[in-house]
Amino acid sequence: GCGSDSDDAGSSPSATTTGKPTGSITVFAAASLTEAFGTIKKQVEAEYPGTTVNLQLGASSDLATQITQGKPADVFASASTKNMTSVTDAKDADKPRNFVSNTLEIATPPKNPATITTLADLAKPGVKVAVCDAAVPCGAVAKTVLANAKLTVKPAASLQDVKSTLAVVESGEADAGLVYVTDVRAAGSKVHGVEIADDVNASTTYPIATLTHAKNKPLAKAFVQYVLSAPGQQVLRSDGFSAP
Amino acid sequence: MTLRVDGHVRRGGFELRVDVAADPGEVVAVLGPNGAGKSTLLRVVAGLQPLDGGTVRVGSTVVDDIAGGVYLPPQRRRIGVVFQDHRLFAHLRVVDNVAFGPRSRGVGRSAARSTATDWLARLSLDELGRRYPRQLSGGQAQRVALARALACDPAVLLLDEPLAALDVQTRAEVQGELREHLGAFAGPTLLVTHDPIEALLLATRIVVLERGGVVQQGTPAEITGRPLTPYVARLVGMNLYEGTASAGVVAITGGGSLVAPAAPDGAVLAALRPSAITVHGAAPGPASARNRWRATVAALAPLGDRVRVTTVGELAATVDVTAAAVAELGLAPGREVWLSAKATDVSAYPAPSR
Amino acid sequence: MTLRVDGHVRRGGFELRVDVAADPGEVVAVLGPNGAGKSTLLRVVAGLQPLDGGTVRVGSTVVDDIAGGVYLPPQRRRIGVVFQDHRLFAHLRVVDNVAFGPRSRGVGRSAARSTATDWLARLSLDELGRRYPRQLSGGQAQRVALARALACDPAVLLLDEPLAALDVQTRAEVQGELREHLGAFAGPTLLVTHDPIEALLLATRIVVLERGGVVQQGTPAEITGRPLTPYVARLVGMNLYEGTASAGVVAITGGGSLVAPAAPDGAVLAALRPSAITVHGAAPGPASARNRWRATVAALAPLGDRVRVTTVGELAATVDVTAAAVAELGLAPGREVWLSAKATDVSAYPAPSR
Amino acid sequence: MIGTRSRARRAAGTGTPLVVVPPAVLAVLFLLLPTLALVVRVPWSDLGRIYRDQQVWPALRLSLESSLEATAASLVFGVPLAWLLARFRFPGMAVARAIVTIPLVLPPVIGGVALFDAFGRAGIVGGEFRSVFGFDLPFTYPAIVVAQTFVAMPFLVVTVEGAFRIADRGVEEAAATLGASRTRIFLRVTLPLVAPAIVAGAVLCWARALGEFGATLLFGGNSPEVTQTLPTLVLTVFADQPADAPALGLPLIAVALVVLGLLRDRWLRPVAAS
Amino acid sequence: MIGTRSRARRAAGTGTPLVVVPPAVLAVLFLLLPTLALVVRVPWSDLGRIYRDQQVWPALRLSLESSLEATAASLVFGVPLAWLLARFRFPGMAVARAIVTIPLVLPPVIGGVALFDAFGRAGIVGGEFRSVFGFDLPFTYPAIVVAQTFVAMPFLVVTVEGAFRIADRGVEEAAATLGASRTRIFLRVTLPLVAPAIVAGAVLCWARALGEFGATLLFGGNSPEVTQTLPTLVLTVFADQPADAPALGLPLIAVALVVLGLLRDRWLRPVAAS
Ligand SMILES: Nc1ncnc2c1ncn2[C@@H]1O[C@H](COP(=O)(O)OP(=O)(O)OP(=O)(O)O)[C@@H](O)[C@H]1O
Ligand SMILES: Nc1ncnc2c1ncn2[C@@H]1O[C@H](COP(=O)(O)OP(=O)(O)OP(=O)(O)O)[C@@H](O)[C@H]1O
Ligand code: MOO
Ligand SMILES: [Mg+2]
Ligand SMILES: [Mg+2]
Repeated sequence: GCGSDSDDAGSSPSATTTGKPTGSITVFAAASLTEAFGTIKKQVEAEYPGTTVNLQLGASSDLATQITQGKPADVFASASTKNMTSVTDAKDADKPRNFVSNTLEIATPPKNPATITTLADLAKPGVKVAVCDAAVPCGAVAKTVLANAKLTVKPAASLQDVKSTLAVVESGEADAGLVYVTDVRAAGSKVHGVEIADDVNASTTYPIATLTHAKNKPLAKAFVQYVLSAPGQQVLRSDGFSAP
Repeated sequence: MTLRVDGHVRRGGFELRVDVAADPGEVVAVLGPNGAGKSTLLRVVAGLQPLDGGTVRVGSTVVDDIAGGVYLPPQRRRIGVVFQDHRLFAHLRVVDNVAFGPRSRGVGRSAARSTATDWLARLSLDELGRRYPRQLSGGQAQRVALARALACDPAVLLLDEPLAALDVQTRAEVQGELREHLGAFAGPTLLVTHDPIEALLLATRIVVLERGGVVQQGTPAEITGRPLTPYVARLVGMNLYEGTASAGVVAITGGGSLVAPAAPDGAVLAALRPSAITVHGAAPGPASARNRWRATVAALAPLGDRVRVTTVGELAATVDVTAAAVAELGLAPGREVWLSAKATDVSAYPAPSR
Repeated sequence: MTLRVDGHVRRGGFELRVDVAADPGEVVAVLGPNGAGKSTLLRVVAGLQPLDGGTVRVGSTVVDDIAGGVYLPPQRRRIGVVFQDHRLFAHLRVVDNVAFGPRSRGVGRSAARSTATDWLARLSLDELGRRYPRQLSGGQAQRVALARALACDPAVLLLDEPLAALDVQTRAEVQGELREHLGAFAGPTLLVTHDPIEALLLATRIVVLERGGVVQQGTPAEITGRPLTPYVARLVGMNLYEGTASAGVVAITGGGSLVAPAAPDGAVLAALRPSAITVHGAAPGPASARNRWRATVAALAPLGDRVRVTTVGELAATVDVTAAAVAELGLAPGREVWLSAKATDVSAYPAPSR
Repeated sequence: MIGTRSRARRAAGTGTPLVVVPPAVLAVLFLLLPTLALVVRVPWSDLGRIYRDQQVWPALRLSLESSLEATAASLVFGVPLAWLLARFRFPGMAVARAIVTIPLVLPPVIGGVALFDAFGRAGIVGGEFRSVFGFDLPFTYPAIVVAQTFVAMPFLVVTVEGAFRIADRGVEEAAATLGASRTRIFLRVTLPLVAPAIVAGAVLCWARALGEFGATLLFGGNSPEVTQTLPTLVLTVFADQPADAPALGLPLIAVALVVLGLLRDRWLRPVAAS
Repeated sequence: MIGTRSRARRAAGTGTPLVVVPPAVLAVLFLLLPTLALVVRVPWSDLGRIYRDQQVWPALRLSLESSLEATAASLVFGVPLAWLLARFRFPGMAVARAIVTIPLVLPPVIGGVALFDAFGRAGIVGGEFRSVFGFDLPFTYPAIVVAQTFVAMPFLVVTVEGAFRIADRGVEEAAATLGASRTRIFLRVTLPLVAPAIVAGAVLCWARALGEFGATLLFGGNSPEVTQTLPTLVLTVFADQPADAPALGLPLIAVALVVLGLLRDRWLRPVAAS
């Protein structure tokens, strides 16, 4: 149970006398959390009957901008500390906590037409590589990975978030994509994964925080709590995330 | 190359059904009330309106024959057209409007320009060559349209009220020019006009259309001498009466009679020139004029050096008198007068069967 | 309410500078060659073309005076206009075109419609009420435009070649209708026309514009009797010669002379009616006709019941003769003839100073 | 038989110039092919599931509503603006005209940024907006309409302005002499005269608003059932289930076929044509 | 003095109807404000850094080049198509017309998906494309031009089609009687007649192509210096450094002012006006 410290009890239908979270919240989450948070959403709703969790997924940077521009939300789960920092700097989020981290993997179409077996294969001429835009977390990590491997790769496509990157690979328009291990796992048979050697791989840390102007602080806190809790962490691990 | 149109075409609720021919060098004036189908006839000849049935021939060439599966588009007919609404190209200077035809027929740029300049000079339009159509007055625009059609060296010429917008002086000049050109022109010409004098001046034959059909055709003399419809009578300035003749006397439909010794028995038309009628202040004695009737002056209008008197009564008539007569008889609207006409001036001829 | 325009206006390279007035009930015909500024004058009166200087008055009201800072827009002038290019509203049926004016002036829908229907009936357009302008022939459209202007009950009426597109019969009918209406009309009317007969029939006074200025104005009789410019002479069908008179003899500029006892000494114009000239096959003896000269027939044209002969020579003249004379004298282009005219038929008067 | 042949002959002489046929056919193929491919790729058997799972119906409703409202707003404000631009003369008019048509070339994403700068929380009139309307504009339904109007209205303005320019002034003069006030001339003569252009402009404007994506995404926020339109939903679906994306094009294609197919021929035929 | 007053009086009578002024002024304000706000928010002192850091110049060059090429392609193929749609009559023409104008309402992202389905590696003519041109279309410079043409051409087609419809056929008939072939009539009479509409349509088309974002992003791939146009760059910058984003609008605003300001008044004045 959590005490209500919501700013305006009158406008918060969840602030019941029992202190048990009710009502609904909106959770802004990085696109890479789509599957894991989908499961956690259901579990939280089951844990607190009568509550609803609305997930809004997108590039962490877009979500950060929306929050600072005043779009109402209760929780923010970012795929990088950078985007979380921009929100906390704007005093729009409470103190964030890191909950998982994520590393990259190469995704290719199931038949792997360009026969990608190592990271270095991405630099071969004629190989069409899709990455995330450098402005979004997965793109930043991809940059680091390629730098670690001292590879010069000219991506054919730089897409707005990790899911779009994956989609381009899935549809076969790109020969390979740099995405999170979690995405490769979530895509199942729709893509083929090629692991990246640990010595060059890099990771990004995912922070989560309740938002300053959350309408439903109790449920928001409960959600964050659940993500950090053992059952939540188990969902994330089983989807391929690592410890923060 | 004789032009011959023998066919019919519908346009909305209107149907044109004609058989009209024009011989080489012949100028056929097409007259008729508004909406009679004059412009439609010209469109058919030009190829802008394919016939629904029948044929159009130019010389021995069939240019339109739906049954025979023949249809030559306007481009291949070498037919010059001056449209009622001139239709100049707004984006081209006057000289380029005129050069458009030669250019379209493969003449080089500078040759076409000089042809155009020649034609502009012939129609006294030299100064307007560099203007755009929007900078022309209505009359100037019409003259340019004329130059444009003539510059094409057409085999057949179609003119749809080409001079309607011109002032008298310009009209007289352009009429002269046109007479000259039409005289030198080897092909047939159809000229639509509302101006009977223009028709008489320029045409060797006249075709009168009414409600989509030909009601009368012939030389100017035939038309002026024997108008067959009230429209034609009005056109040529004649008084026309319908009636039945028997033994030299025509009983006019609607009352009254006229003595006309040469009248053939049966349904006739009787025509009478306005200047053949004499006006009297009182009942004339039994003089040589065998036709006399009472009438009331309805209107007076000066007409050149004469005065045109409109009268109403049993036999409504238009009469031309001298100004002196008006003063002498004190003619004014409402005045009761007697009119007389010599029997030999009444021209009676069989009415056309409708 | 007298209409008076006294001012000037530029339009591109053209300048109109006039002083024209029309009294209540008076119909002033405005004639002039193409581009003379007739339409521009009407635009000024209607308020569509503000003056660059001077005033327009309707009765005691100044409606345009740039110096006085007065300018009434067309809406507030109650001036009915029939435009040269009719300008019907393409999206409205004929009846709604005519009802547009009353509606604009606050009349209810059904009242305006019935006014419109009345006017359509008066101009014999009843059957066309439900048509759209594109479904009308040129003449029908012009008549609808007339009905639309009249339905507005205007204080001043401006007609820019209102009957130009009408066929003779319709024109005569509409002329009659127009005469009636103009007769009953309390306000002044300006009527632009190229047709001198129309001007004579409908107008009580004539103003002739050339190159943006008034060259002559007066009653039809004054204009026809004493044309001051070649254009006017041609308009009224007179032969006009410029010359210098001395002791009853006019020495024509360009050669030849005419005897005219009443001629004032100095620069004069000499006018001669075509019907006052006699044609002779050989040199006439010293008869009463004191003017005789040689000429060559250039062209012949039938004109109603007479024939118009155009001659060239020292004194070029147009002569009207009977068909009988043509046959008798064997007149044909190229024929050498003698012309004679009585001295009393030569009307000589001082030439206007330019 | 004869009837058909005769109809075919009507346009003869001024009929189809052969030079237009090859490029026109290529254009048709080029424009048709992607749509066709999309339809071919629609997972027809999954259609029911997709439309249930994805928030298609609310997004479609929102798209239609907001685009129609944006079109209405564009008509009310844009047609008068077009008139002024076409007819009113003062020095600097060209600059004024360029300024108001800037949204035309502004990429919609920048348009979204600009809308934030103007009407956002911290926008230059954001405070005024809040005090007048009582709420912040971004991420609300009105924000979508505003974004779509901003992006789409210039299409209407440019189309209609051209028509006002070439509209025959003669009939307006005639109306003035018949006593019609300027307003009446505008409403009863000029507007009907340019009606075909207004319909065409409205269709363009509506289509642009319906497809609007960049500014809507940014300024609207893509919140399901509140600010998620079909175009922004597509982005979400494409990222999530790329194979489902073609299915989302179907409702818009259907709407387009109905609206463009039915409306165009009836309304784009100008009154003045013979 | 007098000159000015007299000029003001010219349009009197058929001058500005008051009813248009308030909505027009509101429209100006509404359209102007965001642009103004954008300019106000540009971090002027950082401009040098931003333009150096971000790939602004290559993206701008790419945007201008590709949008002009897309406009040129639209003119070459779209004008003949517009002619056919306006003039050619056969049963089902309305459907054909609706079909080719579908891209108008297709959200750009779906447009991108559709382009993949048609011309992508696995697209229905992707194999043919590869065998003819020797490369895969997606993620190349031609892909951007194709995407922009697909999205923008219908704007040109609709605008020009309307003009072809209302163009005066009388002068075409006159040209036919003067011996001009159909092709010559089309090129020398009809095209000049509708030139103002073609210019207006080309401006709309160019603007739409310049701002194109969704389809370009997906089908082009947003690869810096190869397929990254200014609109797609803006999205990246907005995600990364939102404060820098307004600065990226400046070059386009400048281009818009130059193109719309200079070109419009000169070229949109129809030849037929008095
Ligand atoms: N496109 C059309 N659709 C239906 N009817 C038409 C069309 N064009 C003309 N008409 C009708 O055809 C008839 C003949 O028209 P046409 O233009 O040939 O007459 P006209 O003799 O030239 O008349 P005007 O002297 O007024 O020019 C008219 O009754 C007119 O109303
Ligand atoms: N918009 C314009 N710009 C420049 N000049 C013009 C304009 N409109 C008319 N003009 C010129 O003004 C002069 C007078 O034109 P207006 O229309 O008044 O002549 P008009 O006497 O009515 O001629 P018409 O008998 O041919 O109708 C003409 O020389 C014409 O070329
Ligand atoms: O913010 Mo993401 O999950 O790297 O697209
Ligand atoms: Mg006609
Ligand atoms: Mg005029």
